[in-house]
Amino acid sequence: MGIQYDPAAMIAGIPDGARIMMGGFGMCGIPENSIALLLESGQKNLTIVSNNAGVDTFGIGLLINNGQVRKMISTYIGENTVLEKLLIEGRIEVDLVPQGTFAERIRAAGAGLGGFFTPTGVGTVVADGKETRELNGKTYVFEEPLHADYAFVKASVGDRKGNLFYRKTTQNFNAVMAMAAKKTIAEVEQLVDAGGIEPESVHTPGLFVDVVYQGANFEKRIEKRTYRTADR
Amino acid sequence: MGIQYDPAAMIAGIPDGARIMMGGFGMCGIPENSIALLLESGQKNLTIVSNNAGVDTFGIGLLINNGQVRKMISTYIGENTVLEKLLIEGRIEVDLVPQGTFAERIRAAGAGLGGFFTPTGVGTVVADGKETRELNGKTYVFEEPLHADYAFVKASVGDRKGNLFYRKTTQNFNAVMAMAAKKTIAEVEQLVDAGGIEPESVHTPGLFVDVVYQGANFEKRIEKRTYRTADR
Amino acid sequence: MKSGSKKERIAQRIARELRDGFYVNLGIGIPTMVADYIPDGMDITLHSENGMLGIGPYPTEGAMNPDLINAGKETISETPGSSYFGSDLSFAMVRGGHIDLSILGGMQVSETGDLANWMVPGAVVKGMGGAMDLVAGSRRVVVAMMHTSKDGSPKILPECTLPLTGVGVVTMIVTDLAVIEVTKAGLLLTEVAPDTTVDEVREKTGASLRIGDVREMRFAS
Amino acid sequence: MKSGSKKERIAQRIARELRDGFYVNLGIGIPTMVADYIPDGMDITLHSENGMLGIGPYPTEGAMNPDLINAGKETISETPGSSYFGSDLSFAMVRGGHIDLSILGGMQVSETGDLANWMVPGAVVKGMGGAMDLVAGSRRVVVAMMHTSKDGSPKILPECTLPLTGVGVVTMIVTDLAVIEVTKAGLLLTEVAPDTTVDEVREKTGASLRIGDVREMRFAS
Repeated sequence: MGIQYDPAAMIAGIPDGARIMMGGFGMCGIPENSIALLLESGQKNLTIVSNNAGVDTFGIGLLINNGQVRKMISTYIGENTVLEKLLIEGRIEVDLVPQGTFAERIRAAGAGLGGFFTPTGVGTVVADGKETRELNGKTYVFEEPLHADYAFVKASVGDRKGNLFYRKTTQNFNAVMAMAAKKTIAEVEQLVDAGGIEPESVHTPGLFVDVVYQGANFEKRIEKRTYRTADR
Repeated sequence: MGIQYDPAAMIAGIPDGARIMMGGFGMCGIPENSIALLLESGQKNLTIVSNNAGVDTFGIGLLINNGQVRKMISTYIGENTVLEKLLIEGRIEVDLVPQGTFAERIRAAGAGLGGFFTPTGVGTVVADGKETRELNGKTYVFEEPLHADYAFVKASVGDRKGNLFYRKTTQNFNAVMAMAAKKTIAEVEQLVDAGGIEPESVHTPGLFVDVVYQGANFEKRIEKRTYRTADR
Repeated sequence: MKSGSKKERIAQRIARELRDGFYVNLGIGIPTMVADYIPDGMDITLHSENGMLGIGPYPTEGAMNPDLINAGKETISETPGSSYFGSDLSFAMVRGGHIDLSILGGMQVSETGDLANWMVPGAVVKGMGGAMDLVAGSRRVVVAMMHTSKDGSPKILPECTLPLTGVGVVTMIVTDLAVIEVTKAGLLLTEVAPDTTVDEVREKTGASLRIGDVREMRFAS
Repeated sequence: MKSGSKKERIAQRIARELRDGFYVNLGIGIPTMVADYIPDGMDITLHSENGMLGIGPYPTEGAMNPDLINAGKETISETPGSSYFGSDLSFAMVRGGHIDLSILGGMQVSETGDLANWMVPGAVVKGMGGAMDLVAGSRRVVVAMMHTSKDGSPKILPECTLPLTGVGVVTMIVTDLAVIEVTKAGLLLTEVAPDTTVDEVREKTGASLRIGDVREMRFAS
């Protein structure tokens, strides 16, 4: 079955308890439209794999508010006070992973590796219960691949073969997550014909993508508006 | 010390016995100019890490003919009869590595990993003497990172910050090797000012590059000329 | 029976394993010929492990570009929607199970689906290239080969005698004489060529064959 | 003595650790302020672990772009020669030793260079983000922090009491009072601020300090 262009059926068909990766860093490059569809579908007990947990009023925060999320696998959840409250009350589970290890574990899943040794987290709680090994005089900790059932990613441009191109810092975890899930659903700001992206500039080749669709009404919130006066 | 633009001193300063990675697949995307400089410098007992060993009359083949190479670490050396002869005579050593493992070991070196488990080669001579491990029901073999002292890479376009862009299938091992060596020397067909490559289309960010220079007289040989008649 | 050489017939039969939307890697030799028999209108994307998706036909003579080759080092062309990438990502695709089908040549296949195809006995070892990764990682591995060696000795054996490329990796064997599936219960003969018989196939096969509902081999055109 | 807050003074001192051609990662807080004190004409490339090299100054209000943020989620700008990439490559850079200098805030540093800076005692755990990778992988790690806690208790200790971010990872500590290098022989005091003394620094430091050739702290402007 080739690339599909309508996400509705696949997202509606996600079962309760599924593990879903969601690209983005903070509010930058997040799959707003697929999150909205998942909110409508209302699945429960989801595990969300995402660098952050959104903010109280947007992004993954909406799914948390809606009681759909049982567990987050993230690197930093500091921007979401609702999540914080649920965590204190024991109503949500959070696994925290160092950001580089998080990215690398996702890549390992997409790349068919059984795991890897990283220097990150050696001697910290992150290494508790894990194998450590000295290799060429340096200590490393063993980390396993991190798979998912679905990946929701967001790209600036997509073509009808599923190739994706990300502008500026919107690539972040989107490209690597597209590799690591059984099914990858990509929303794009602009959907073009095959060949509309320069072949050397494709960040995510279409073979990693199952559904590509044009998103509507991207809100693209800015989390921290920092600017200078023009004359500085 | 920032990016440099003249390769001569660094290549002349390579010691005998150094390990040098060279990008390219067959004759496609090979660092012709840096190889020519290394031929002139004449260092001996080099270990060359490259997917192939060139052909008898070009590429790494020239270094082999010149008696500069003690050892090749490669995935396929079938196109070089001089190398074959030296190998039979025991005058050169060849380590053969599966191509995906080769790429991944180089990436692991560049990415600071201590090694990884791959399914490739399990049950074959490639796994002899290596740790194997069952992970989630599948058997993997442990592979170590593959480092080098120098990497010679070739790109289509480079800018003065060392950013590199590769056209068509010339990227192959160039980008990953640029990550994995202590010093990376990049020759380019076209050297442009900083900003001359679209920031999203940079394949090798300049932080991996020590020297970038405009190559002269690229020969760009075709190994197998396959074509169809225009009306087919 | 279709015209054309036995090797072309193997390629034609393998083409019938293609499905719409497949990402396919073709090895050197017979596998490359499969590209000529992709059914019209079927969306097949060809992967080249040197870093490309979307291989097109050979270029015209004037359009040959040294910057654009396949893993066999042949000049090729691109198609709309092609993409280029490095070898690390290319083999991430392979090992990660993103290639639906790999078609490779074979020297020996065992009854448990082991494949030997990289060390030619008596010759200098040239290297495995990407073959070990392709068989370890692809979702389906189809081996394209002549049923026997030139001297008539069987290439399908209880166990491979040559050094292995992969263990238990082959999904299906397509030869000039037969189609054989590798199942958990052993080798299953499912098709024989129009110009042969089940008995002849059995005789030329070194491993034991289960005989299924055997049909005549059909070929894509 | 320079004007400005104590935190600015820390940033100004750390700026003197920059060298031409360095690739530098700046953490949130005091480290971010170092960008304002890069010496004129020095080629420094700022890395942002969310996938960028070549951070420029904050944009003008009209130029803020939701697609362009730093790891602190602030809107930023790009410079000529910037590049963008994914998080996997970004942390390959970090772990692979390609970042010359990382500057981070600290809650505690031990006399063997252990760093604790991700779990605030008594607060909900928010996560380590990229800090553990940055300290494990960067060639040099400079910790920017106030010399003591608000209650005056020392933050430089024989051993950290808070959960660690990394073991033996800190190269140098720069505080409002002193510059301290982490050496194999322990902590070495090399500079004290103009408005303090070696004795005061020693008193406010929980770990034992070797006293080197102590100079007065100087600041980039």
